[in-house]
Amino acid sequence: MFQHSKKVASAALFGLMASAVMTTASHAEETIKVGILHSLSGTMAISETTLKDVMLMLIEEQNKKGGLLGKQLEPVVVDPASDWPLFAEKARELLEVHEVAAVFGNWTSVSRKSVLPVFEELNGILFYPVQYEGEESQRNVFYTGAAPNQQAIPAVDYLLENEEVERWVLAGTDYVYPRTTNKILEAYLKAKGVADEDILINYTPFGHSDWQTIVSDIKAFGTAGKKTAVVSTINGDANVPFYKELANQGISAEDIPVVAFSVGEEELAGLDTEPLVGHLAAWNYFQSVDTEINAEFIETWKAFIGDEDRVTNDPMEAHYIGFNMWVKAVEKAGTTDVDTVIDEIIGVAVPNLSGGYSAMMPNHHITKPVLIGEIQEDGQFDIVAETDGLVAGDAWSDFLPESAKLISDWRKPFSCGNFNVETGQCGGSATN
Amino acid sequence: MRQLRKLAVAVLLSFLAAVASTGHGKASDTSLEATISALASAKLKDRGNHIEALAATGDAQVVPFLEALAAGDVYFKKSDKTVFITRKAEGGLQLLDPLSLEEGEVVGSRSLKKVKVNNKLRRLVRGAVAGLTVQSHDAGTRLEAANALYKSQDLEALPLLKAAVAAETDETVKDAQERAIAAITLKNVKASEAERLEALGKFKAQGDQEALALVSSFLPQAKTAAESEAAALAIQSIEKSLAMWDAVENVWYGLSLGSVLLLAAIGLAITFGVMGVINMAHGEMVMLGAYTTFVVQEVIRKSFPGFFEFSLLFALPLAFLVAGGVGLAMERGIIRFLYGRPLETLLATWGVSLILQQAVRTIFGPTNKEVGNPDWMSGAFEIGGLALTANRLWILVFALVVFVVLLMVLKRTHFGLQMRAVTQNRRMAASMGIRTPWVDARTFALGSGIAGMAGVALSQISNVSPNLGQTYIIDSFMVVVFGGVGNLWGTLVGAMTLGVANKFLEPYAGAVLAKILVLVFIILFIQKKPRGLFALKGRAVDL
Amino acid sequence: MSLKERKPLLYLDGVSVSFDGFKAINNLSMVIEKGEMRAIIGPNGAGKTTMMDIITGKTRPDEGSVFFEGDTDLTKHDEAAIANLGIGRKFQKPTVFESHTVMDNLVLSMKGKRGVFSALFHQEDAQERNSIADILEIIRLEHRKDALAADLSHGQKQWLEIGMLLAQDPKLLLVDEPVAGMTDAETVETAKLLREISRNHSVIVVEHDMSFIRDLDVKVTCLAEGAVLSEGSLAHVAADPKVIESYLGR
Amino acid sequence: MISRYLFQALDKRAFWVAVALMVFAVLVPLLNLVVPDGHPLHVPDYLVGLLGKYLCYAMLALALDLVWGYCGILSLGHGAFFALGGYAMGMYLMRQIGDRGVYANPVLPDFMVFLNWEKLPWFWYGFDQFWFAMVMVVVVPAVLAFVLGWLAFRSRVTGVYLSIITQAMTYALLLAFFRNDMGFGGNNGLTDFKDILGFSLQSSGTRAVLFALSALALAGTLVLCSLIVRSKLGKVMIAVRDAESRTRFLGYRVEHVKLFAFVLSAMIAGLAGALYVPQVGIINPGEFAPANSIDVVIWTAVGGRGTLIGPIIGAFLVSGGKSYFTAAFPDLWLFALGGLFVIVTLFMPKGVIGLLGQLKGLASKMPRKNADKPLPAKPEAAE
Repeated sequence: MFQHSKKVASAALFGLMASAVMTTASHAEETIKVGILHSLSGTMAISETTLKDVMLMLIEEQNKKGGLLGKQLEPVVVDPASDWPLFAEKARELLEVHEVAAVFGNWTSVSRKSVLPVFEELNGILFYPVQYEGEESQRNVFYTGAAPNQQAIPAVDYLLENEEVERWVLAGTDYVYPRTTNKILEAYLKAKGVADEDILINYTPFGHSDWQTIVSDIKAFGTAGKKTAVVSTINGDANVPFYKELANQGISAEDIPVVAFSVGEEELAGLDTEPLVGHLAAWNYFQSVDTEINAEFIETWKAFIGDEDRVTNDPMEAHYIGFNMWVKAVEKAGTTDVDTVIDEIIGVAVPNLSGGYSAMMPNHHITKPVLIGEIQEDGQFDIVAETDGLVAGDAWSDFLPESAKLISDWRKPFSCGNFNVETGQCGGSATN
Repeated sequence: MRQLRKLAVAVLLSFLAAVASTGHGKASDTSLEATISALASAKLKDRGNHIEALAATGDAQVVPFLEALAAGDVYFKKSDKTVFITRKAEGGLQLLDPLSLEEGEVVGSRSLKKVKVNNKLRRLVRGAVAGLTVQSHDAGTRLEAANALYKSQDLEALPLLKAAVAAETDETVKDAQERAIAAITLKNVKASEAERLEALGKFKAQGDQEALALVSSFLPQAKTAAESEAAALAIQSIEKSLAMWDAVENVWYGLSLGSVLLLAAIGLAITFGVMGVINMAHGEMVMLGAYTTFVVQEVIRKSFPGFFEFSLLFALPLAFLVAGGVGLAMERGIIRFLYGRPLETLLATWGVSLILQQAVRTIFGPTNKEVGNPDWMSGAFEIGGLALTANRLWILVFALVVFVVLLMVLKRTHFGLQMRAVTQNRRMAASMGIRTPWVDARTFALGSGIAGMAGVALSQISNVSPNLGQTYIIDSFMVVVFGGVGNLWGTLVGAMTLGVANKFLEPYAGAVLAKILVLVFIILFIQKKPRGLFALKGRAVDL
Repeated sequence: MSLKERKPLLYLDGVSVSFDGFKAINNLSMVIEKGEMRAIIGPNGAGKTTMMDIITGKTRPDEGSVFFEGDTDLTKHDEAAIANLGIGRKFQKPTVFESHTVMDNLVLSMKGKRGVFSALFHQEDAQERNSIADILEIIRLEHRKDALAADLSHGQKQWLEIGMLLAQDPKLLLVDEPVAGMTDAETVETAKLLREISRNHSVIVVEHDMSFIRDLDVKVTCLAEGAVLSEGSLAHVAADPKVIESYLGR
Repeated sequence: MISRYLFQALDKRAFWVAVALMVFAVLVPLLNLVVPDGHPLHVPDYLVGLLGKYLCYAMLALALDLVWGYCGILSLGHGAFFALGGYAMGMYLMRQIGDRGVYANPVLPDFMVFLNWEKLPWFWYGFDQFWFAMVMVVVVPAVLAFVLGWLAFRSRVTGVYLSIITQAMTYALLLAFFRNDMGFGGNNGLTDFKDILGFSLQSSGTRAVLFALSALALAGTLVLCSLIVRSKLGKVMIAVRDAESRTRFLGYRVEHVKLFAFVLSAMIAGLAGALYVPQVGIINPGEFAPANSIDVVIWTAVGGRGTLIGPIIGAFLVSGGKSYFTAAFPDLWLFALGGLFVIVTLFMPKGVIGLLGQLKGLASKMPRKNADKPLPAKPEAAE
């Protein structure tokens, strides 16, 4: 009996090892592999599945144009299942077993943090397409989403100027992105002369669904005779009940506008937007951007996905930009070799979907326009403001005392992600 | 829903058009048109001036245009910059003349550009329209105008309002107008002391948040000692009444949260509480109910838009059938082999829950689905200082109805009798000719079906996504266990207790800590009462 | 000299307990002397099992006390403590550890330290092995000592449970319906066994089977509605009109 | 000598598995480090990391099996002990970073720096010492298990009630650790580790050693559990599982027995967590998620509970399956996983180990004494 089961156990182990070895051995040289690391199940599937699809579309389009360096691109899709350690495992699998040339993926900050050491160790390339809290600049990662200065601060500026807001509610889900963003905004608002008692900061757990108390607090806060606005860093799932409660308690955008940083077209697709008309969002892209290139992108997307009602959103554009930058850098370098591409990609500029060009900065963040949109009845945004020029992503915020001392520049020979201008030294982790 | 909305807009527009044409002559058409096209070609920032100019004409003819502007239905042609009101039509947008509202051609949307407005402009438009319609023929319009002026506190509207209030016959409208006058009076530096004191008295009596805001922003501007004193007194009195309403509000929020918990848990009280199946797929039954609502609404939107208001009523029985059917299949296919091994049911139902989640993800996609609120489920009304939102109220009512009906089914029907017999003594019940397997299947289907109906209600307040079930499953188990397994009353009291406790903690501890404290409370409570709040006594209840 | 000072083995003093208003035990008093074997009879619902529950600490009485060896109030202790004081119990339905072997069932029951760490570092010694062999012989299960308890017949399980009681070597044994479901031959054997046991231990036997009680030939207490109805020899009790009424009247 | 003693005292199966694990502990790092890349016997880094992770999972499953399979306590919160052990290790690794963090603050971890923490919270003190962290790895889970167990077992909370409060515990901890104010890095958790005892976590050598340690720890745990299970205490535990109140009437302090098993199991889980964290490079509140704890139950059930090697096999099979399916069928793998659970419960109630027994029984046409008997009723479930 015992021998028998032991045999099975070891057979199972060897099977596992063998399968891994075989996949390693079977990689062919005719294609360039591109890893796609987005959750297709679990809580984050709701946002990330679309990004997997858009990557598949971009790769397909590129292959129609003849591929890259004369080779076809081959997508390698894995499912990290919204499980953060699994992200690290899958990243390792993509880099080590599938030997992909670049990885496009991740949504949450924690998943990015989880894969960082893997990319650093195995020297891979990651394109991260989502707006995030900043405070990071890593040699192997390219941040194509917005840093706080590319989203939060312009949004607050808009409210200050156009809505003459004097009282602020900073409402967020209790995790790093809202905490950091709100820290930055708090410092920024105070610098603009907003008093302490005119700022209300509130945090809620993930997936918070009962917003009655908080919305009523906001309402009370907003009836103090000064113009009030809510800056929402509430995370995905909790937004729907939040907006529903706002609508039901009769808070219209004309009374207390809400500006959100994580609510885009995809999120609105799950909502009846009629009562939300006028609430705002700040992004670097809206589907309603009126340009030829965007119309074309939307058309391709709808055809690819086979659904006329599917929308496009900001992280999709980020992947669009990131992918094209990578393609251009590879073409420029003539190789997919990671070190060469990392050097070549800085300064590469590709068209974004709002009619301009986005360039990769030396700090691995990109330049983007910042758009402020108001929600419309049809679930789209009307763009009501746009920054004059492009805004370059700032890895280290100027509004956090420790962070203000740091700069990042990955060009040789400087090559440092966190150079401390006070001490004149390159700090710890991000150096290689 | 969209069609309905369009219909409403169209009706409104034609009504307003009628008002406009009877109200005033058409003398200044050309200057109006000029202002309108200037507005359209102006930059967003400058549009405000043009709106004010339009309002200053006092010509009610511009009302439909302003309304359309605020609704985002005003476009201009890219080719010649002519401005139109539009409405959706087959093949693009139907153009309407901005003043005469004559129908023009239908053009594709790409040749038009929208005249965008933002919140600030919408506020302006609202004030302008209110000023223009404060003496409208329609009482509803007059009420809206008065309320809008109450909010905008536009000094220039004061004479208009005073004229209106003198002529007003409708009590509600008159009230609103007086309120608006009082609000403007507090802002009006020219108002007499007597007028201001009267206004302060009015707000003191009103006693709500808005009154407090008005009075406290007035306080620093008080000119005489009597005024400051009256204002201070008013603030004191309002704050006192607000504090009282605050407590009431917390109870209401608690009950409302409790009703959500009750709905989520009540199906589980059957499948887990009565049958002892640790049904980890319970949340997915709720999810199926929510998706049924989505499908029903889609069908109604596409084919029978007029029935949208009743969509939930159609969805309820369907959700019961869908979730109940899946429950029945689950019981027959899996669970019946696992009776007496409740912890094994945990594994199997967990597996089923993964499969159902992925199935829904495959069929409907991973993103949130829009489930609309019918009008009777939207909005809020006030009782004293307490704002009750319609959807919460209906959900509370619905939860209680479900509870009572379920109780009746268990206590009064033959099936309920059989069910109780089987759970209490399976062998005895079988020997008395009850087909116990069939009773099991039906009981499980009942529990699942109820979870499905809960899904219909929960779709009104939360996300409809494949993760919906996961959000509620843990809370549901907590409620059932806290209340006492196998006891419906326990589930009711448990849900309400947890809801109210959570809501009373939330203002002090914050939402996260409140939830943690409630969980710790449950853990400690179970130590005290290891069988829950309403433990069944006797030998036969060992689960 | 009060009963308490006289230190009888067990002294129930005015014990009452009720469940949801139903008085299961009603001011019950009873004395068991050292070395005594007592049979308890009574109609269903007379409170026999509840009385055992109270003695062994499973149920707490609402009123009254139970003194063991004079001054230990059992109502202040829980099951494990009472068992360690030297009271063993055999249940109505044979309750043995089904996934253990007969042998292990006895090992677990052997008198000795009950602490977690003494169990962890327990080493079987010769003395223990001998005692277990003796018990196996007494309960006639030597040939099945390595069988799983689950595989035993009903009667064998009853015997195993008695064997477990013996291994515990308690001062007082509470035996609830030991012959239920046994064949006549087994019943006779069991009576013999119990009499043998009672030479070194005090025993309380609850039983319905009158012929078995007769075989035991000991003092009998008849309970009804939670109180002592009659006490004495079987013949005396059987002749008591109250007893007859109580049995027939129900 | 010792091995012969162990061989007698241990379950034979457990003995051989422990030996195999020890061989594994040496062999895999050797094949990884010594055998050159490209050689058919070379074990790639990726696989070392993966297997190391599974070993930790297996330890966790074994810990759960000790309380569930042998003591009848179905804990739906074992992930919490694992995570706490992981956090203790993570805090050590965090302190090890020192001034190599991006803000070069010698004391404060990065996440505290940019959220403007002034000084290190008191509960971070001492974690710069390896020995202190290692003590905390087992002490923190043990204390939590002791408090919860002492309360629950004393009040005789059993069955589903116990399962639910363990779930409530891990859920409460999940929410608590999500809070940034707690000082554990909130949702992002602890990450960006550099080295352990001066050895870089990114080097193959360190990882091979961690792998070997995990394998040895699992082997050691297996031996320990086997010794316990075969001791008289183990028999008492099974007695408690099968007939709790009967055990009590024999004079055993059931609550003490349970408490012992629960605390020990929590310590093993904590150790597993501590070995897990340096290998995956992150610890975050997600580990507290109730679903993770249910996963552990599932590994144990799939492998076969109440046996010592069952949980190990289960952990390897299910997580191996997850690793494979999430890459091979990213859109469909949940169907496979969900289906597996249903099939296992319906057709393999004793798990893989039980199935092997059944197969063997069929093959020899000579059913073992219990092989074809229906399972004994599960009294622990009936409480």
